[in-house]
Amino acid sequence: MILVTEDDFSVDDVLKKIRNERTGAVVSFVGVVREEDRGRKVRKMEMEAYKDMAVGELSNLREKAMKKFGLEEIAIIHRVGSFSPGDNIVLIAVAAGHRKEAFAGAEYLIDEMKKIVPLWKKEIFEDGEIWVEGGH
Amino acid sequence: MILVTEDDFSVDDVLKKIRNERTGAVVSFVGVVREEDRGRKVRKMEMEAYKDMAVGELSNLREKAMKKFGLEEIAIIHRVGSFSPGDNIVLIAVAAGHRKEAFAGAEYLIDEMKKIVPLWKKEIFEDGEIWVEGGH
Amino acid sequence: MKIKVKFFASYREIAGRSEAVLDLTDGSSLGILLEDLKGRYPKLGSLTDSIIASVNKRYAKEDLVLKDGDEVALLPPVSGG
Amino acid sequence: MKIKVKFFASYREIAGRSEAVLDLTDGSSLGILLEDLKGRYPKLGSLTDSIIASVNKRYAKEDLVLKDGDEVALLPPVSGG
Repeated sequence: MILVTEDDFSVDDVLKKIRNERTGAVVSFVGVVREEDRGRKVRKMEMEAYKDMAVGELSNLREKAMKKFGLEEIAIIHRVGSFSPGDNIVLIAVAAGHRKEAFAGAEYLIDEMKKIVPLWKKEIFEDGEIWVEGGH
Repeated sequence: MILVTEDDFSVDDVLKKIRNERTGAVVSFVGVVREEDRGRKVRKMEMEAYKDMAVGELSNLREKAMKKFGLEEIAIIHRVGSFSPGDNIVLIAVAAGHRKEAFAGAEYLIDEMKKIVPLWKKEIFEDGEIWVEGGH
Repeated sequence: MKIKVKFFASYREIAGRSEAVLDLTDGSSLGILLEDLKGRYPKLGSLTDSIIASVNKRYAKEDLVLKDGDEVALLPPVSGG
Repeated sequence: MKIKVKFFASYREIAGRSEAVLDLTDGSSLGILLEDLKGRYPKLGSLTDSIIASVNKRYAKEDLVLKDGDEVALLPPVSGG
């Protein structure tokens, strides 16, 4: 399941969808808008995507991770639009037979996503705004 | 939040409780009863705890991980009772400022839990049963 | 002195009970209690591994001296998660 | 030939638009298109970093030869997640 959407997600719903009878471990990562980033107070965060390409890149990444770590299923939901501190931005959920693969797969996915998927984050502070460059 | 309970859990509810304004990453691990273990078909799984001691050991582990990885909050829910393949057994959820600590903390918690917390798993197959020894 | 003993998982099945109360000489150590239990429950005695135990819900070593009212638990290798 | 160009994030703000359609000589490469765009939008031209771009939703190198109807996108360093 790959989604680039304005809508929020339920982790429970996603986990239900990706589990199967071989699943022993499900690892999920939720990225959240922090109130503060590098010492500056965040008022708003905007997330922009080249949507069709982002879905394509995420699908490729999913295929790659499935094979590399022998996973059972992967879901990635990345939100776009305007957000406030505390809002969910991204969900990566990985179902695997055992926990080591599930952890390794989830961490790989978020690391790679931040390098290659056409998504851009703008942080709006009290006193200005910046386009964040490079995942951190 | 540390719980040793017969009841199932909602990941969404737990994540809501552990997030705060400094949270940028939430990593969760759900352990699930697999249909098959080491080539044998699992019919039932029983989980037994020395409940008071398990809660104490999990609380110590929580404190240790909070400090070691500089985490914001941790929830651990371990179920006990009789389970079928597909049932949830355990939830570990970690909220942190950034993803590296959240992943490292969650993996540390599940690894340590399997070594020291007084919880025991019995697998019941078509043709026999065993007490599992040592987390795997 | 009276010591409450709890048996868990495979040890519970081996001992055929989940709890017992033992009357021990004052000043006895956890090691002495474990020897006593191995005598009472021969199947426990036939275990080749040393038995891990807790006293009042904390892992304890065999040289720990017990006191009246302590709760000792016999803990097989754990397998949570 | 007509090439559709999409500008994202900081490049969208720098170019002052999110889309443009350019008429290029047949056989032009992605590199030639990028030079053309830097001429039209001087603030893009003043960027010291090389511009990453995609053609038809895949990352592409500057020597890729474009064809009529291609969709090119200018992609600032990504920062998802």
